[in-house]
Amino acid sequence: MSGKRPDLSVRIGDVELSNPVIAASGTFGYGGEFSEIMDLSQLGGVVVKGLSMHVERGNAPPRIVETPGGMLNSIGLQNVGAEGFLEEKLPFLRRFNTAVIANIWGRTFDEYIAVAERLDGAKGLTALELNISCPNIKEGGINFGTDPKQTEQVTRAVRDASSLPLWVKLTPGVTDIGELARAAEAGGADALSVINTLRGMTIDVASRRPTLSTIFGGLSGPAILPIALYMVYETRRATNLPILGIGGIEGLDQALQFFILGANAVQVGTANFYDPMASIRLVDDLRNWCETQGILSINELVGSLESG
Amino acid sequence: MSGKRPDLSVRIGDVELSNPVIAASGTFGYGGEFSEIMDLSQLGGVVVKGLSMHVERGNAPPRIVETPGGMLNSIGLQNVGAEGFLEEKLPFLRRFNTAVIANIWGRTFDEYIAVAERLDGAKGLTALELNISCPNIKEGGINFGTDPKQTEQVTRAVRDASSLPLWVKLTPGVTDIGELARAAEAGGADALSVINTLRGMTIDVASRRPTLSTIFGGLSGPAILPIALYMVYETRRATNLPILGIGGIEGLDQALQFFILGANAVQVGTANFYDPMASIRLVDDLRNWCETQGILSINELVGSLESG
Amino acid sequence: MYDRRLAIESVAHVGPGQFILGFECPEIAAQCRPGHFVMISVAESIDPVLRRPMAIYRVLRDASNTPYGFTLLIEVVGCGTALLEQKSIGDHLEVLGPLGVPFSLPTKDEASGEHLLVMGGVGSAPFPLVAEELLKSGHRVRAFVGARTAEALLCVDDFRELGVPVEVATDDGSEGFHGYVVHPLQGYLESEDPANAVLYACGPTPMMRAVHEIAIIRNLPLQVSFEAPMACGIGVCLSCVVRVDAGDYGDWRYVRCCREGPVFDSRRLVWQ
Amino acid sequence: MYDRRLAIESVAHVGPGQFILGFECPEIAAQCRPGHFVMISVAESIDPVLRRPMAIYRVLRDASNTPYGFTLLIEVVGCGTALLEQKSIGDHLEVLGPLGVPFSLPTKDEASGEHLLVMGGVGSAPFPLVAEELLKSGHRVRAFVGARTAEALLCVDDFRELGVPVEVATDDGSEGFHGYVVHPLQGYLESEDPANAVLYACGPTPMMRAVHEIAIIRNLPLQVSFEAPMACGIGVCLSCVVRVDAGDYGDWRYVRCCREGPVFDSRRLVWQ
Ligand SMILES: Cc1cc2nc3c(=O)[nH]c(=O)nc-3n(C[C@H](O)[C@H](O)[C@H](O)COP(=O)(O)OP(=O)(O)OC[C@H]3O[C@@H](n4cnc5c(N)ncnc54)[C@H](O)[C@@H]3O)c2cc1C
Ligand SMILES: Cc1cc2nc3c(=O)[nH]c(=O)nc-3n(C[C@H](O)[C@H](O)[C@H](O)COP(=O)(O)OP(=O)(O)OC[C@H]3O[C@@H](n4cnc5c(N)ncnc54)[C@H](O)[C@@H]3O)c2cc1C
Ligand SMILES: Cc1cc2nc3c(=O)[nH]c(=O)nc-3n(C[C@H](O)[C@H](O)[C@H](O)COP(=O)(O)O)c2cc1C
Ligand SMILES: Cc1cc2nc3c(=O)[nH]c(=O)nc-3n(C[C@H](O)[C@H](O)[C@H](O)COP(=O)(O)O)c2cc1C
Ligand code: FES
Ligand code: FES
Repeated sequence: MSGKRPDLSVRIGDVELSNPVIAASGTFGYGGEFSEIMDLSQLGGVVVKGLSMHVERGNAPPRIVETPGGMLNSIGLQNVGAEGFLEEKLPFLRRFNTAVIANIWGRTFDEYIAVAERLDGAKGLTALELNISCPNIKEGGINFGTDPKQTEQVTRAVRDASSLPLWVKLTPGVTDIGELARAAEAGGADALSVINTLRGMTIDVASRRPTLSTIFGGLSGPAILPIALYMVYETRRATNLPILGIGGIEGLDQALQFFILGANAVQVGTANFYDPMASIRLVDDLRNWCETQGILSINELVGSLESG
Repeated sequence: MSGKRPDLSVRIGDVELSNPVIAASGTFGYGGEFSEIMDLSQLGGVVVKGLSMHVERGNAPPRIVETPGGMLNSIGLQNVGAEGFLEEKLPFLRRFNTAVIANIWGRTFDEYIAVAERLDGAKGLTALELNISCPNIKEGGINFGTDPKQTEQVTRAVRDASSLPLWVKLTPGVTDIGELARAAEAGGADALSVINTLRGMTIDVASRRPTLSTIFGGLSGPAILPIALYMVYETRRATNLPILGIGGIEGLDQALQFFILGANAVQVGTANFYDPMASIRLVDDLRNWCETQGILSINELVGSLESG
Repeated sequence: MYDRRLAIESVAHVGPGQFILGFECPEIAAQCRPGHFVMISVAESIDPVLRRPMAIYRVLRDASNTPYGFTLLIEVVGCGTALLEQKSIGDHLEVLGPLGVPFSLPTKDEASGEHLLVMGGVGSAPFPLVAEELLKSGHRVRAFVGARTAEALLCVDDFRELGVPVEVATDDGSEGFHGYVVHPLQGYLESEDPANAVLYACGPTPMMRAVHEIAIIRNLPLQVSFEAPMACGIGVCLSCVVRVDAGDYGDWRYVRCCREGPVFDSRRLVWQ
Repeated sequence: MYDRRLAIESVAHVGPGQFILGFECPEIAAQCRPGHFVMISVAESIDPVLRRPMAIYRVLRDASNTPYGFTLLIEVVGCGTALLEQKSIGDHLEVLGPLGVPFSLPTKDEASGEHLLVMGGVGSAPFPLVAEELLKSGHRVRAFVGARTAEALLCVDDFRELGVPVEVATDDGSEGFHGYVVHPLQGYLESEDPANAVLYACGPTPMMRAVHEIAIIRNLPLQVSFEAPMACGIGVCLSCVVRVDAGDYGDWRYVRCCREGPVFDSRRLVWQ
């Protein structure tokens, strides 16, 4: 880095990112569509839509509904499957100078292991992000992400099945996120993605039915910002692992709050839908802000919370 | 009730309310201020600011900050104390034909019992609402409201200390609210108030400090509506106790969603701040809506969720 | 596809809760094909958060016939469209587009029978552009326009100006046929039995399903423009899926209305 | 106290990000006393959710001197005031008021010395009404007005029209004294040593604290109008608390700025 331009690069464990702005899983597809309006190489990374071992059709529509300052989704993890990803999607993403993170999920330990093994060693894949917000159907629906033991076990199982850096994505719908963070760390996580969506629902009064076909869905968008910030605060108190801050980020102000609390990078989710240039603009805004503030490296900001 | 006018009265256990619209604790003071712009007798009930045994000064300012579609507060339960309430506030509230519910809290079991005993038998008091979103300082800060055992115990302790109907107010910041609902029921709750605020925080980027003096605070307002609805849905699945639906209610549409999900009455909180006539207007709107829909009693609506 | 912050250049109220917004943007205008849509913001705030999909209504061209802008024809149905109704000239909206798969229309040299455009309510919006394009390449066009009332009829004047014969139906009988727009269509097909007719439809789903059934019975091709709730409009959120036939064994899969559609061959869709 | 949906009747831009909104509402106007405030909505949406506190600037009276409206003098400091700046005549705001404890002013018959009004920035807003009232009951008034720059000075014309002598200070020296407004006040007190002077202040907290210290040293009464973040404005949320002396033992307690204030005897407050 030359003397003047602020250095935006960050390290997430062994992974070096050119900047700390990443597109969040499920809000950026597999990157192809966005490449039509932006240069993906400008982004720190792209997390692709949650992959399972096999193709998934997903839930019946309606799959989204707006809520005050946010939205609910119940996509049901529709995806092209690990195979389809490797064949049809990854080769395209490899063309860009950006980190590619595969968000993965399963309904049993075995499914998690299978998809992790299938993706292991794939050229151009930077890391795995473990989506543990799914119920373990073998264990009678106990949630992988809300029970510390299951969190640790599924993390370890995937850890053992893959040589890729492993990010574990935590659910906010728990009594103590710090406990889950420690469980993921114990299982061998290299970093924590905080947070996934919160559970919510709405009712269509005219029909007296849930608006979503699946009754409830995941809440995302600006409305969840203060909750996400609090979860990052608690996670940072529980562990020294790198943190990817996620939730309600629209631009510079929100991203800075996450960095100050100790997030090492941020992911932009719902904003990609209503402001498709949001993540690219955030990279520019961060650079300019650092320059104005005389900050040479974004890392100076990370965890700079003043207390008392 | 005459033939035509819809009947808005509801029963919460043994408590009969003239209508299902109640002002939520901490957003209506002790009623005095609002009586200057409305007739409190038009409301189903008023829950007063959380009372402790002794006067509390509360937290240092800043105590509030706005967030997207909502607000955070950390009032710190400033209140006049049980004694002050009985002497200065309750006599005034008795003048109105509305239910008066005392929201109570403590830092130990003994404090809960003390305030419940002090209020027992008070003329004009309709019910107690137990705020269990406080850490039990004697038990090393384990939260009364997030640990099922503590929830059951504190409910039973207050149940035994008072002959008043007992509503227990649940915290949404738990892995499984159904478990807490059952714990409160096992402890002898007559009804459940769902939900209290969610934990959240924001950072003032310029100073790199938390915006609130207490670091984090309670999130309320429209932003939390879908979460509150989901929590009522889960609570209804866990228990048959009457439910008071709370969270993000601004008017008719939101209240109807709570009723359809099985709430027997609703509480209006943050909306009282930015739309002081919101709760009174909701009573009128409910009456007119029932009339238009040919609904004779609001109870027809309660729990009328269509599924599948 | 461009993402642009555009000033509203014109506002025209055309019926009850119906209005036309005009924008200047040569890049977007140059790419617009009949059936394309844009995603537009409705508020500067986060309430509501999402943009709204709107079909391209007309493409504006300068004296030298170069496209420099476009218009949208909008009907108020909820909070977002109500906010749009309050906008004035000079207000800004974020506009992403053009998006989606447009109608597949024959070229000048392709022979074809009469093109029958069937529309209900604000589903009329994309059809003046369809008609314009078809006429330009020398094809015959006829429009069947339905609405609740005479007042709410849309695009009838556009078609008349283009010289397209129009048959009208209203739910309340206040103009044209008293009933659904599929009846005049049905009647026309029965009395005229036009050879190689080609069908296009956009409107409420029951109406499109009815047209689909006619197309099946009469063995006529039909393209429908489908409206699904959309969060992103560009294919990344998977919220707008519709069922299409997966070929063998009567199986089906989901495709994205915003990307694989909004215009579909009606026979590809699974009409539940 | 009334909660009313009022149309904006007038808009006047008076300086950089400074503007005056006018409203008609005889009920509210009739109750307004100098120092009162209103809570006003800034958006029709939930972004931001809360109303904003604004001091009553001027009361509007008809030919027969009956109050029929009021104005607010507003400076842009954040998102809510920025939204207000974009409003036009005819736009509606929710207005709750008048609220709070106004300034305590002497009646006609009460003797008093000169009344010195000390203000900084938009803290000037309540003072023309204070001056008007004092003059009406025959008291002498002098104004000390501070701002960042000459451009940003507020209310100077109001005072001149009322015949109130004004001393001005600007942070950048572009008009009047170069520095803080407490210096001209200090200077005046030193050179004139007015008997029984009465002080009033509103503006940034450091400025009010400085005036408070002068008041203590010179043993002059001082009322300050304090600005705290407010959610409800009517005393029910407890968000706006300020520390006041609890009497004995140097102890203190919180009182509500919106209800026990915003105007306080400066000696009651704990100046941290
Ligand atoms: C490709 C496409 C092109 C469209 N073109 C036009 C057009 O040219 N002119 C026009 O006026 N409208 C058009 N629409 C429909 C328009 O997008 C919706 O009316 C609008 O999004 C509703 O927003 P709202 O906030 O007013 O309603 P909301 O408050 O969001 O919803 C009100 C009602 O409308 C329904 N609704 C919401 N979104 C959609 C949607 N995308 N499709 C169908 N129903 C919906 C809801 O289920 C609800 O019942 C188009 C939709 C699509 C998908
Ligand atoms: C009794 C009273 C009377 C007032 N009278 C006037 C008036 O006549 N004219 C006028 O322009 N302003 C007045 N104010 C201040 C005005 O309320 C704030 O400037 C306004 O609420 C800021 O809103 P915002 O959304 O623009 O700023 P925000 O985005 O909410 O905040 C921007 C900055 O302003 C600070 N701020 C926010 N609210 C307040 C507040 N209530 N008091 C002080 N600082 C605040 C924040 O801490 C932040 O630093 C008054 C305040 C009070 C309490
Ligand atoms: C439509 C949609 C689909 C999503 N799909 C996934 C997914 O497949 N895997 C996952 O881990 N998170 C998924 N998420 C969660 C986001 O990655 C992100 O954690 C969440 O939306 C909060 O961030 P935001 O407020 O910026 O949207 C999805 C979110 C949305 C809105
Ligand atoms: C400023 C403020 C103070 C509150 N104080 C209390 C309280 O003392 N006791 C309590 O049980 N809940 C308290 N609450 C929570 C509300 O009663 C209500 O449960 C919550 O705000 C969610 O509802 P809403 O979204 O309608 O505001 C308070 C909420 C706010 C905003
Ligand atoms: S609207 Fe997002 S995929 Fe179609
Ligand atoms: S602003 Fe609510 S108590 Fe003062």
